[in-house]
Amino acid sequence: MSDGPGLSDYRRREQSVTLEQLEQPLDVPGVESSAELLTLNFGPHHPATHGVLRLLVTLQGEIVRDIKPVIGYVHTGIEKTAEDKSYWKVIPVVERMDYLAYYFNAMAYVGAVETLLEAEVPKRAQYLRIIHLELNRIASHLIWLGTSALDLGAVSIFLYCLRERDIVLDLFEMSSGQRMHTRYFQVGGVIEDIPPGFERKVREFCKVMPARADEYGAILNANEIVLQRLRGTCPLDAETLLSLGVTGPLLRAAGNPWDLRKAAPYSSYEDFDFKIPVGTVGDNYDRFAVRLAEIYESVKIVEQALDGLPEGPYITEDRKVALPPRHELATSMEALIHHFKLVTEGFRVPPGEIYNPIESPRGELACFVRSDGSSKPARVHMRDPSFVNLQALSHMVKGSYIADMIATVAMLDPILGGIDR
Amino acid sequence: MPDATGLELLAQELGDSVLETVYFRNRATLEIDPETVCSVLRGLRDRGFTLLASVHGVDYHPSEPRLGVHYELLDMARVDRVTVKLRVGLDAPEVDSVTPEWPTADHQEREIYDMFGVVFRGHPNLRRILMPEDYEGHPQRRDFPVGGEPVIFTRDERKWLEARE
Amino acid sequence: MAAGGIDVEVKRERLGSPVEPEGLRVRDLNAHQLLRGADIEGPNRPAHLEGEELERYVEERVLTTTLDSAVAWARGNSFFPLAFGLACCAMEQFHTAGPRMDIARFGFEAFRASPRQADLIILAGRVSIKMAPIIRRLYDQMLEPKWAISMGACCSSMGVFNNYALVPADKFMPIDVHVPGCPPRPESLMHGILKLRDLVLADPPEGWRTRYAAVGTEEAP
Amino acid sequence: MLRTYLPAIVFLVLGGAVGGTFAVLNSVIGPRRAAPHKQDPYECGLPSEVKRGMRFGISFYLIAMLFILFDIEVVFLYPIAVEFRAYGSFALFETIVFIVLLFVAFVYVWRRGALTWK
Repeated sequence: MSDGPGLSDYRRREQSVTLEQLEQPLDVPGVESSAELLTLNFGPHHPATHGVLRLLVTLQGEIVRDIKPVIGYVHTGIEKTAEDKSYWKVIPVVERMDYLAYYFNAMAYVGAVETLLEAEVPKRAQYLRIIHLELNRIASHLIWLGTSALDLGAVSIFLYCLRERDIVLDLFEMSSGQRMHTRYFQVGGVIEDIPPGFERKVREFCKVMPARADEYGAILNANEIVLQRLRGTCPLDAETLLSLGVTGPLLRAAGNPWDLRKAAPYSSYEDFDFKIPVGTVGDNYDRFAVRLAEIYESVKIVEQALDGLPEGPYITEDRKVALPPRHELATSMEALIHHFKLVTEGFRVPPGEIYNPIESPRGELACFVRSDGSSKPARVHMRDPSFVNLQALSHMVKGSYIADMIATVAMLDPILGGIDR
Repeated sequence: MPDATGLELLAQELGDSVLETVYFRNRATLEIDPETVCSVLRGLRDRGFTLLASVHGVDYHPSEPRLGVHYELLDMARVDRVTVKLRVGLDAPEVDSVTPEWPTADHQEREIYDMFGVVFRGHPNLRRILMPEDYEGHPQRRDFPVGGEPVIFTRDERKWLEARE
Repeated sequence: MAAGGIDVEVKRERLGSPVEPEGLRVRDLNAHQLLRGADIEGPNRPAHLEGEELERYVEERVLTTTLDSAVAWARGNSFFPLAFGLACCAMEQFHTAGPRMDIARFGFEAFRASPRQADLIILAGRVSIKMAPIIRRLYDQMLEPKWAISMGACCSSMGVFNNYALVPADKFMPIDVHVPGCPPRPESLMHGILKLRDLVLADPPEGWRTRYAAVGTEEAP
Repeated sequence: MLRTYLPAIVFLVLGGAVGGTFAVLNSVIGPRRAAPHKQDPYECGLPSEVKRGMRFGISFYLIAMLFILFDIEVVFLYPIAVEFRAYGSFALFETIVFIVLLFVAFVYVWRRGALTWK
C-alpha cells in the first residue's frame, strides 16, 4: 500500500498543509525577530494530549507564546450517520461520541426525543438513570484523575484509578450486559430492570469508593511536586470563562457554582440533596480539587437514589414507544403488531426542534434534535462541552511554561471523541 | 423558560428584525432576519441572556431558504433559555460573525462553515476545523452522500484483488 | 444472498497426523522412563544407558532450537506496544494494562510513547481520513520487525460508522491481527496479542478450519 | 600489578562484550526494510517544520553551564569521600573550605536571578 512514485491521496492531503498556511502574524511584545520562536507540533500522536488533539505551539525557549488547537483527527461523521438511522438505532451511534460519558450522551438524546414525544418516564426509570449517570460520572473522573496523574508523573495513581473503574464497569456489565456503550437508556426509560444482586454490589462500591478517593487525595495533596505544578498555574477568571462559553468543573473551579443538576433539575434530580464543589482562584489545583470532590458527591447521590428507588415499571407503558415484554408476544396479537411496527420501522416523532441540555462530567452537554415527522431524525447535534472548553486553552496557557501547559491540558479533561464528533 | 406571553413581549421589544416566534414544548424560539443577528444578540444580552451556550447549523433541505443557524442563549440569573434561529439561502450563504462579541462562537462557526458552507463575515480565522484542510464539499448537507464503502471480508478478498489489478 | 445461494454444507475430515506425537509432554515422559530403564526389558534393568538409548535420551531431554526460532521466541515475548489510543477502544486498552487484566503478566506493559522504541502498534479506535496519513507515517517510522493490531470494529471494518469520514486500517497499512468488538473487552485484546505472539513464534495453533481442512464454511459470496 | 586490577579489567571486557554483541546482533538479525519516511525526524506523526538553522534561546546555555559547574563540584567530593578516614581532620577542613567557596558562588548566582527562567 506504500505510495510509490505517485502520492496516495491521503498522503498528498496531509503534506499539502504546511505550517506557513497556519502561521499567523505573531504580535508578541518584546520579540522582534522570529528566529528565537520555535513552532512545534504538540501533535496528534502524543502521550499527554489525552487523545488525538494537535496543538500548534509557538515557543520562546520554555515559554509558550502562542497555541492553536487543531482538531478533527478522530472526526467520525456521527451526526451525519445519525440522520439515516431510525430514532431507536441512533442511541448506540450517539453513545460513541464522548466515549467516557456514554450514559450522558444517551441521556441527552433520549431526553430530547422524550420531550418531542411528550412521553412520560416512570419514576423508577428516572432513578435507575440517575444511578447509572452518577456511576458513569465517577468512572469518567477516575480516567481523568488517572491520566492527569500520569502526566504529572504519579504513575501508580493510574493503576489505582483503573482498579476502581473496573468495579464500576462490572456494575454496568451486570445491569446492562456490556462494559461500555451499553445502550441501556431507551426512549421512555431503561431497557431492562436491574438484576437482584445489583443493589448490594452498588452499596458495596459506595462504601469502598470514598475511602479510595481519600487515598488518592492523601497521595496527591501531600506530594510537593504535584502541588508545585498545580497551584497557581494558568488561572482563568469566571468572566473570561463565561464569555468563552465554558461550563462544568472548569467554571465551578473559578467560583461560579453553575451546575444544571441544581439550576435546572431534570430526571428528578431535585429529590436528592448533594453539594456542588466550587473553587476560588480558578487555577489548576482548584480544577483538580473540584473534580476530586465531585466523586464524593456522586457517591452520595447514588446511595440516596438506591434508598429511594421506587417500585413500578422501568419503561413507559406507552406501547407506541416501548417494546412490549417478550412473554406478552406469545399471547396478545396487539403486542405482536406493536413489536413488529417498532422493530421494522420504529416510532414516528411529531415534527419540531428541541435543545435538551444536561450536566455531563465536563460541562453542559446538550442534544439538539430536529424531527420532520418521519421515523428518522432530520438533524442530531451534540453541543459537546469539551469542544467549547477547548477554546479556553489558549487563554489559560499563553505566557506559561511547557510543563504548565501539559498540566492545563490534563486539567481541561478534553475528550476528543466528543470534540470531533 | 420565557412563557408564551414573555416571548411575544421580547419579540416586540426587538422590533421588526424578528420574523416569527415559535413556542414549542415550552421552549422559546425567535426566528430573525439574518442581517440583524449581531444587534438581536446584543439586545438579548442586555436583557440578561449573557451566556451563548451553542451555535449550530441545520440543513432544512426540502424547504427554502435552506441553511439554518441556531444560537442558544442562556440567562444564568433567571435560569432562562431562548433560541435565536436564522435561515440563509444556498445562493448567498453569508452571515455576520458574532465571534468579536461572543468569543465562544469561534470554533462553532468554523464547524458550521466546514460542515454546511455558511460563510461568516468578520470571523478572524474562518477555516475548516474538522475535515482536512483541502477537503472538497460540505459533508453534513442533506444532499451530500453518506459515503462509506463495502467492507473487504475474507470471503470476497479475491474479488477485491482482481478489481485492484 | 447473491446468486450462489447458501451452499454451506460443512465437510470435515481429520487431517493425516493427529496431534503431533513428539509433543514436549510426551518426550518428557519417554525420557523419564528411559532413565528408570523400565520399558526396555524387565524391571531390573540397570539405570545407566549407553549407545542408542543414550542418544535418544539426550535428544529427548535437550531442546535443540535453531537460531531464528530462538530469535522469534525473544521477539514474540517482548513486544513494546506504541501508546496510541484513538478513541473508545483506548479506554479498554488502558484496562488491558490495568491491574485486573494486567498485560504485565506477559511482559507487554512497557507502552512506549515514540515509534522509535516500539515494535507493535495497536490501533485502538476509529481512523478518520485526516488521521490516516499520520498513522501511515508512524508505522513507517517504527522499529523493524513491526506488527500491527487493529483493535475494534471501527478500525477493522469501519464498524458502526461506515461513512465518508472513516478509513478501514487495511486500506493504508498491513494489519496482522484484527480484534473484533466495539469496544473489545480487555480479555479479547489480550487474546489478540497472544495470537500475534504465536504468529511471531512461527507456530500458530491450527485454527479449527485448518485442523479439519473444513471447506464450504465461508459465507456465500 | 595485574592481580589488583583484574576485577576491573574483567568487568570492562565483559561489559563491552555484552553491550557490543547486542548492538551488533540487532544490525545482523534485524530485517532492513526501506520505508518512505523512515529517516524523517519524528514529530508526533507530522512532517517536521523545524529548520536546521534553529538557534536555541540563551537561557538554555546558561542553565547548562551552571549545571556543569556544580556537577564537577560533586565529582571532586567522591575521591575524598572514599578515603575520608585515612586523611584525618586535615581533609575535613579542606573540603569544608571547598564547599563554602562554591556555596558563595551559588548564592551569588541565585541572587542575580540566573536560576529563574526568563
